[in-house]
Amino acid sequence: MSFPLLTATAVVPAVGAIATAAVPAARRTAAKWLALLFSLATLALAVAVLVRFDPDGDRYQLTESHSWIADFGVRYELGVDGIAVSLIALTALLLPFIILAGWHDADPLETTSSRWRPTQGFFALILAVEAMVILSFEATDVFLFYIFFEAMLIPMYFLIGGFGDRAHAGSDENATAQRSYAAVKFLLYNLAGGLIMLAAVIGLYVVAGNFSLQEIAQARADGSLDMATNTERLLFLGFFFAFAVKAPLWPLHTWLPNAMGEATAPIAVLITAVVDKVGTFAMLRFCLQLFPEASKWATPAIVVLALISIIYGALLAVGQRDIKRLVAYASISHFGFIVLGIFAMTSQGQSGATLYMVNHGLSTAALMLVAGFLISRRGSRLIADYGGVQKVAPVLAGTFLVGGLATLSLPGLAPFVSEFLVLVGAFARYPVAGVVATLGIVLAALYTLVLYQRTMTGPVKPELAKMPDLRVRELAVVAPLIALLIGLGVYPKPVADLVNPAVEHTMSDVQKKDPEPEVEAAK
Amino acid sequence: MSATAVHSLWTMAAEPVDKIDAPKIEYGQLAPTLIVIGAAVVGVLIEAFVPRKSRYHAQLFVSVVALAAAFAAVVALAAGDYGTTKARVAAMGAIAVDGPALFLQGTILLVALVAVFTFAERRLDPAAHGNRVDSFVAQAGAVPGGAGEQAAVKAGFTTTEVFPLVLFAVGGMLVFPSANDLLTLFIALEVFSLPLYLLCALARRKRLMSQEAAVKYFLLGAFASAFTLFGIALLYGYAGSVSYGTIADVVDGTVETVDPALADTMGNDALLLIGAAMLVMGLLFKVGAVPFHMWTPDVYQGAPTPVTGFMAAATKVAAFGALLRLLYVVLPGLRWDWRPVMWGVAIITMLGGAIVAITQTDIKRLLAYSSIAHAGFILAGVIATSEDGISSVLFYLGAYSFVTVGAFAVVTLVRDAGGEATHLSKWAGLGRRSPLVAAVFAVFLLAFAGIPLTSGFTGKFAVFKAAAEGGAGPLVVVGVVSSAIAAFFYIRVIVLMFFSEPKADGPSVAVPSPLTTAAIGVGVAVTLVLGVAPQYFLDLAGQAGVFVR
Amino acid sequence: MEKLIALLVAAPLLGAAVLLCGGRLLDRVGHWLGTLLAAASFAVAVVLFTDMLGKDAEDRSLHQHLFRWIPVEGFQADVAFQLDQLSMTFVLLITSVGTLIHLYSVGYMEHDERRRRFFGYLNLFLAAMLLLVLADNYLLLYVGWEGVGLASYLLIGFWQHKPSAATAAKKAFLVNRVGDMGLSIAIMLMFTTFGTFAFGPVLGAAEETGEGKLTAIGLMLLLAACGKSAQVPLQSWLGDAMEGPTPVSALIHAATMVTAGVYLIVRSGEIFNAAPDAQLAVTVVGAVTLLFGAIVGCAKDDIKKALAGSTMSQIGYMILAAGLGPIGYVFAIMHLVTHGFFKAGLFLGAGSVMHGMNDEVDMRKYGGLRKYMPVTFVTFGLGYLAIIGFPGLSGFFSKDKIIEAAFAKGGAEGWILGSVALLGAAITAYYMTRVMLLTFFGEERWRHRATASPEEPGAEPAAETRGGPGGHAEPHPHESPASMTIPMVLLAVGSVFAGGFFSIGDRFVHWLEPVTHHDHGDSPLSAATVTGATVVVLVVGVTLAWFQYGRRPVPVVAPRGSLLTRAARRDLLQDDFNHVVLVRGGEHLTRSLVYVDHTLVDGVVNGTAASVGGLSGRLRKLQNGYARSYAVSMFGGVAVLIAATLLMRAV
Amino acid sequence: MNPVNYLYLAALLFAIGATGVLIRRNMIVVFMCIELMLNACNLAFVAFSRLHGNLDGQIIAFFTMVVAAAEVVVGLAIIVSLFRSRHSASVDDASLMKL
Repeated sequence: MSFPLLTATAVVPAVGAIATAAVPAARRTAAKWLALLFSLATLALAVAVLVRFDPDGDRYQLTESHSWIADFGVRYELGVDGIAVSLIALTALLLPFIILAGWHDADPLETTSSRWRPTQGFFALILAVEAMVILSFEATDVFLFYIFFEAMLIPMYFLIGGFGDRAHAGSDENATAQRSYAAVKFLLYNLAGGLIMLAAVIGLYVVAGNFSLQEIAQARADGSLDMATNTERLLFLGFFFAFAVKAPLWPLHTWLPNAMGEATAPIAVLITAVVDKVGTFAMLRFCLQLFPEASKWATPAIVVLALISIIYGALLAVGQRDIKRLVAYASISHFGFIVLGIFAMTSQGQSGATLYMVNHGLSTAALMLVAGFLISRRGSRLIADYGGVQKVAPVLAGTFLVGGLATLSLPGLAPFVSEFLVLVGAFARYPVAGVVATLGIVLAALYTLVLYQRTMTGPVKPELAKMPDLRVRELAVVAPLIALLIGLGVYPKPVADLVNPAVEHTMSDVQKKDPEPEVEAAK
Repeated sequence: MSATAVHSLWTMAAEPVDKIDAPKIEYGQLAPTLIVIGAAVVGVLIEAFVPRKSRYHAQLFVSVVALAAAFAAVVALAAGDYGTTKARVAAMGAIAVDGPALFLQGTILLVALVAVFTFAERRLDPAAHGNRVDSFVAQAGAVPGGAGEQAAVKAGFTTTEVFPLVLFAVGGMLVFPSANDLLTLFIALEVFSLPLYLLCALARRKRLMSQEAAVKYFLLGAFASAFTLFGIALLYGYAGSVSYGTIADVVDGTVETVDPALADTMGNDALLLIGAAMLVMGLLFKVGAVPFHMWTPDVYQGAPTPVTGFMAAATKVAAFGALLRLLYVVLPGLRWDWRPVMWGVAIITMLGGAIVAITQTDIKRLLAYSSIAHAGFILAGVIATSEDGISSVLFYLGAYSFVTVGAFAVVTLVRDAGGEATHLSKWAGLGRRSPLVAAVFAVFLLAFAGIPLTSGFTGKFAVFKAAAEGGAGPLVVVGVVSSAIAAFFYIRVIVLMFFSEPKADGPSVAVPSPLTTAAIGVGVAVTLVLGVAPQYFLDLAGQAGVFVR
Repeated sequence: MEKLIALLVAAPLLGAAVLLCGGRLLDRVGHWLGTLLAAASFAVAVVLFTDMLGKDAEDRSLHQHLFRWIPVEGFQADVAFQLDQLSMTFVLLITSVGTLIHLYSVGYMEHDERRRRFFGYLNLFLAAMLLLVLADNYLLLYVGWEGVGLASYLLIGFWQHKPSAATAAKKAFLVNRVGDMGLSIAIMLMFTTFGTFAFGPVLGAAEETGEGKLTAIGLMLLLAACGKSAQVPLQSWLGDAMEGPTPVSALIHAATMVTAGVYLIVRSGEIFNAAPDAQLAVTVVGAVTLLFGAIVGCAKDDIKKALAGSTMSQIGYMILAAGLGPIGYVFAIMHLVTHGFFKAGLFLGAGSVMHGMNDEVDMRKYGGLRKYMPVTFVTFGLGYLAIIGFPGLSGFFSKDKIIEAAFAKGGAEGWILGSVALLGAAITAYYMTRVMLLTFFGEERWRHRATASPEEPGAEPAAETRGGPGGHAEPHPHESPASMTIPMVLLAVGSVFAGGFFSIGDRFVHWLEPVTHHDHGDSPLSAATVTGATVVVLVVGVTLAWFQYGRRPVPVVAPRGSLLTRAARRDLLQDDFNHVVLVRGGEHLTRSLVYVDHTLVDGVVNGTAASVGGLSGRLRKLQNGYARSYAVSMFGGVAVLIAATLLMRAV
Repeated sequence: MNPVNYLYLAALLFAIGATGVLIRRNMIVVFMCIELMLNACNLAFVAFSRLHGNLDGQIIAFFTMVVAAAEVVVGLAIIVSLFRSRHSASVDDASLMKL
C-alpha cells in the first residue's frame, strides 16, 4: 500500500478549505495567504502525480480502491489516465492564479456585520471546489464521480451568488437580484442535468450491478455485459445530458453567460476553465467507455450540436456589449470545438480535444483575468465605457492582446495546436463539419479584435486617463500564464505524449480507427 | 348467502363456549412499549401529585429516562437477534417483534428523545413575569387573550402535560408499526393520534391558529380513522379474522380450515378490495399522501413548532412502518391490485407536493409540502416490493426524520416580537446576521433536496435504486423530475438567507439552551454521517429488512 | 551548414523578444539592436548563399530538422526547415530589403516615443516571414503565414490612437483570416489525402492523386494567396493598410509579405500543374487583379494609396505568371524580386517626401519638389522607370517575360491574358507617370497652404514633435537624413540593375529551375514583337498622363471626375459592397441572434419554470382552509382508490 | 332474518355519516356524524362476527366503543376550547390557514 497520492491531491485543498474557513474574522490577510499556501501545496502534489505517471504504462495508474458503500456496490476507487493527469495539472496550476487574482474580490464592505466573514468563506469555497473537481477527475467509480460532480455545484453556487462582480456590487438591490438569478440559474440547470444523470446512474446499476468504470468497461468489451440497444441509448442520453449542461453545449448554454457575467473574474475563470472541463472530460471518460455503441449512434446529432455551438457562440460573442459575457460566449464556441473533437472519433480529434481543454483553460484564464483587472479599475463591464487603454496602460493592453490572440488560436500559441488537431480530426471523419468549424476561426478573430479595438485602441477616454497599469501581483498572475501559452504553443509534445496513449485506449473502446489517407505518400 | 350456512351458525352459537385460557404476555419483548406507556402513566400521576414548581423537571426527567431506557431495551432486543433469527410474534399474535419493528421503534424513540428536548426548551420566549416559559400555552382551557390566560401567565402556569401526552403518543407509535392484527393497528392508531390532536392545540402564541389546526386535524383524523375501521371491518368480514397471518393466508388461499361461511365470504373479492383500499387510505392519510394530504400544511403551520417537528418525523415513521407491514405481510397476495394504484398515488404525491411548495411563503407550510413530496419518494420505495425496498424505506425514514426534527428546531430559533418569524420574507439576509444558524439550516435544506454527501441523497438513492430494481423505472424518472422541481424552492430559501440584504426590522436569532442545541446538533451529525459514511446504517436497515409472519 | 538555417529565424526572433519584453531601458539602443539583428540575419543568408553557389544545381537544397512539434498518430508535424533555391531567393530579398528598411526606420521613426516597440514588431515580422519561406511543411508555413499577419496587424495599427489605423489593422487581419481558412482547409485536405503535409511527400505524390482532390487543394491555396497577396476578391485591406508607417508599407505591403501568396503557389507548383482548373482560376484572379489595382492606382490622390494600387496590380502580374505553370513560375519570382526592390524604393521615396512635407499625403498638395529633395527625386525616378518597364531597367525584363509567357499560354486564353497584361502595362505607365508629375514637377502647390496637422486622422503622428509650433502652417520641403537616403539609393541601384543581371544568360532561370522546373512555351508572337508592344503601350501611357497632368496646372481640389474615377477612388466600390453585405448583414444577424438567445433559447426554460409556478399557484387555491373541502378531497380520494383497486381486479 | 342485510344497513349508515361530515357545518354535528360512521363499523363487525361465528367482531365492537368514547373526550375538549375563543362552532369559520 503505497502513499495515496491521488487522495492527497484532493485532501490537501479540502483541509485547506476548512482551515481557511476557520480563520477568525479579523485576520483576513492570513486567510488569503493560507489559501494560497494550500493551493500551492496542491500544485506540488499534482506535479508529483505528473512525475509518477508513466504515459506508456497501464491505462489507469496510481489507483486506490477501498470499499465504501457496499450496499450500493460503491467503492472509493481512484485512478488517472493521461487525460485526467493533464486536467488535474491544469486545475492545480490555475488555482493559485485564481486565488491571487481574487485577492481583493472578497474584502467585506463596511456595511456588513463582523460575524459575516466573506473573505474566509470565499477562499475556503474556492479550495473546496478544487478538491471536488480533482476528485471527479480521479474517480473511476461512476457513483463516486457523480457524488462530486453534483456536490461541487454547492460551493460554486455560493461563489457565484455570494460574491458578485464589484463592477455592480455593493448594496445595489438590482445587482444582487441579477446575481442571485445567475446563481440560481446555474444551480438549477446543473442540478436538473445531474438528477437526470442520477436516474441513468441508477439504471446503470440495475443493468451492470456495480459502479466500477473499469469492470463495466471490461465487461462491455468482452461482451459479458450486453445492454439492450434502447437501454444503452437511454442511459447514454442520461449521462450526456448532464455533461452537455455542464460543458455548455447549445441549447443548454444560457446559464454560462449569466454566471460568468455576474461572478467575479476569477470565479468566472473557475467556472469555465476548471469546473466545466469536468463535463467534457466526463464525455470522454464515461460516455464513450460505458456506452460505445450508443455514442456512435448519437455522434451525428452531437456533431451538429457542437457545430451550432461553435458558430452560434462566436456570433453571439460578436453581439455582446459586456466584456465578460463576450468571453463567456467565446467559451461556448470553444466548448463546441472540444465536443466536436471528442465525437469526431479520431485520435487527432480526441487528443486535440484534450489539449483543447488544457489550452482553453490557460487562454481563457489569461484573457478573463486581465479583463477582470481592467473592469476592477473602471468599475464597469460595458465595452463602450473603455477606449485607448493601451495608451495609459500598455502592459495591461499587451497582455490582454496576447490573451485575445490565444483565444483566436494564433499559431505559436497553445490553443492553435489543439484547435487545428480538432479541425483535422473532425475533417478526416466529417469533411463538411470540418469546413463549417473552420468558419469559427474567422469569427473568433472578429470578436477578439473588435473587443481589443473598442477597449484598448483609439483616443483615451477621460475617465481612464488616470488608470494605473498592471500591478506586480497582477503581473505575477498573467505573466506565467502567457509564458505557458507560448511554451505549449511551441513545444506541445510533452502534453501530447501524455494524452495520446489514453486516447488510443478510448478509441479502442469505441472500436474506431482513424480513416486512412487515400494516397500513401512517398515518405 | 345460503340459509343452511346461517342455520349452522345458529346451532354453533347455541353450543356452550369452552372457557378462555389466560393470555400469556412476553413482557421482555414488549419492554420498549411498556416502559414508555408506564412512564406516561407516571407522568399523569406527577401532574396530579407533584407541586407545580417542580413538575417541569420531574416530567422532563421521567420522559428522557423512559425514552432512553426504551431505546436501550430496543437495542438489547436487537442485540438478542430478535430482529433477525429470533423474530417472533408476541402477545398472542397481537404484536410482531422483528427487524422492521425494532428498527422503526428505535428510530421513533430517538426522534422522540430529540423532540422532547425541543419541547423542554425554555430560553427562546422572553420570560413572562420572571418565570421562563416554553412554547406551550399557560392554560389550555383559558380563552385566548382573556383574563384567565393573563392570570395563568402571571401565576407562571405551564402545560407540563405535554410530556405524558408525548409519551402516550410515542407508545402508540411504537405499537403501530409492530401491530400484527388489525385491531391492535386501529387501537395504536388512535392511541398516538389523540394525544397529537391535543398537542396541536397547545401553542403559546397564535392560539387561534393552533386550535384551528387541532380541530382540523381531529375532525379529518377521526374521519380517516372511521374509514380505516370500516376497512378493517370488511377485511374481517372477508377473512373471518383480524390477525395478519390468517388474513394473508386467506388472501393467498393457503388457509387450511375453510368453514362454509368463510368459503362464502372468500368468494366475495369486493369485501377484500374495498376493505384493503379503505385501510390503506387510513394509513396514507397519516403519511400525508396526495389526495389525503390536505390537513398537513394547516396542521404543521398551526401546531406549536416542536410538536410539528415531532409529528412530521415520528408520525411518518410509524405510519410508513405500518403501511409496509400491511402491504408486505397482509396483502402480498394482492400485489397486482395495489401496486398500480400505489404508482398513481406515489406519482401525484411527489409532483403535487413539489409543485405546490414552490409558491409557499411560510417556512412551516413549505416544510409541510416538502414532507408531502418526501412521502411520495418513500412510497416509490414501498412499491419496490422487495427486501431492498423495505430496507431502503427504513433507511430513508431514519435519515429523513432527523433532518425534519432539526429543521423545525431551527425554525423555533428565528423569532421576532410576535414569536417565531415563519414568514419567508422575514428570513431575508439571515446568513449575514447569523451565519452559523443559516448554514445549519442550509445543510438541512440541501439534505431535503438530496444533494450528495448528505443523508437525503443516500436515502433518495437507496429508494430510487430499489424502485428501479423493482421494475418501477418510470417512477424513478418522475422522482428525479420532481426532486428537480423541489430543489428550486429549497434553493429559494438559501438564496433568501444568503444573497439578499438583511431587512432592518428583521427577526433575531434567539440563543437556545443546550436542549435545542443538542437537538439541532444531533440533526446535523446524523445528516452528515448518513451522507458520508452510511454503510453501517445501511447494513442495519438491510438486516432489518425481513418481516415476521 | 544547415545548422545555420535556424539562425536566420532565430536572430530577428531574439530581437523581437528582447525589444518587446525588455522595458524602457532599451528605448535608447533598441532600434540599433533591431537593425543589427536584421543585418545579422542577412549576413547568415549571404553565407548560406555563397555556400549554395559552391554546390552544383541538383543538391543545393538543405534540410534541418529541429524537433517534433505535434505528434498524434498519423498526424506528425515537425519544426523543420528546407532551404532550396526558391527559399534562398526569398531569404535574400527579405533580409536585404528588411535590413535596409530597418535602417531607414531609424531615421523615419526618430521622434516616436514607441520606437523600440516598432523595431520589435519589425523583427517579429522578419522572423515570421523567414519562417514562412523556410518551412519544410505546410503547417509550419501556416505558422509563419499567420505570424506575418500578426506583425502586419500590429504595424498597421501601430498608431493605435488613430481609430482609422486600428480599424485598418483589424480589417487586414480579418480579411487575411478568410485566406487562412483556405490554407488550413488545404492542409486538412492534404492530410486526409496524403496522410502528411510536408512539401516533399505531398508534392512528390501529387501526380498519382485524383485531379478533383488536387483542384480542391489548389483552389484553397489560391484563396489563401488571395488573402495574403491582396488579390481580388480579398484585396480590400491593402489600401487601408497604408495607415501604417511608411517603412511598414514598403517592407510588408510592397516588398515581402504581400508576395507570400506568389511563393505559396509557386511552391505548390506540382499540385497546380496537375490541376489545370485551379491554374486557370489562378490566372483569372491574377489578370483581374492587375487591372483592378491599376485602375484604382490611377484615381488615388493619396500617394501611398496610389502606390498600394500599383502593388496590387504588380502582384497580379506575378499571380498571373504563377498561374501559367512551369512557363511562368520563374518569371513570377523574378518579377517578385525586382518589384521588391523598386516598389520598396518607391515607398521609401514617398515616405521621404511625406517626411519633408509634414506628412502631407495628398499628391495634389505637392508639386515641383525635385529641386528641394534631389536624392529622393532621383531614386524615386529610377524606381518609376523600373516599374513602368523602361527598357533596360529591372521592371522591363521581368514584366516583359511575364507578358510573353501569358501569350505563350496559347489559345484564346493566351491571347486574352496577354492583352490584359499589355493593357495593364499601359495603365501602369499612366498612373506612375501621374504620381511622378504630381509630386516632383509642376508648380509648387504647397506654397501658402497649411498642411494636415497630426491631430486630424490620416496624418502620420511621427510628425507630432516635428516642425515645432506653427510647423504645420506651411511645409518646408527638405532632404531626408542619410539614414533614410542611403537605403533609398541602394534600392534604386537594385531596381536599375537587378533585372538585367538576372536576365543575362537566363541566370535566374537556371538558378530556380531545379525547384520550379521551367519550360519555354511557344508564344504565337515572337519575343521581339512582345517587347515592341510593351514599349509602345508604355509610351502611350506616359504621354497620356503627361497630356493630362504635365501640360496644364493640376487643381489642388480633386475634380468630381467621371463615374469610373469616382468608383476607383472608392476602390471600385469593394468596401461599400463589403459594408452593405458583410458588415451590415453581420450586425443584423448577430443582433437577431442575441434576441433569439434571450427570448427563445432562454425563454423556453424560463417559460417552463414560469408555467410550473403558475400551476403551483393554481393548485394552491385548492388549499382553501375549509376542513370540509379537505374532507371532500379525502372522500373523493378514497372513492377513486376503491374504484381503481376494483378496476385493477377487473382488468 | 338474513345477517347480510345488517351489512347493507351498516354501509348505509356509514354513507349517511360520511355525507353528514361533508355537508354539515356545525362541528358538533360533524363529530356526531363521525360517531355514526364508527357505529356503522360496529354494526358491520357484529354482523360479520355472527356470519363467521367467531367472537372477534363482537370484542372489536367493544374496543371501538371505548375508542369512540376517548375520541369524544378529546374532540369535545378541542371543540369547546375553540368555541370559547371564537364563539362559533362552525367548521367553516375556522379557516385562518389556507393556500
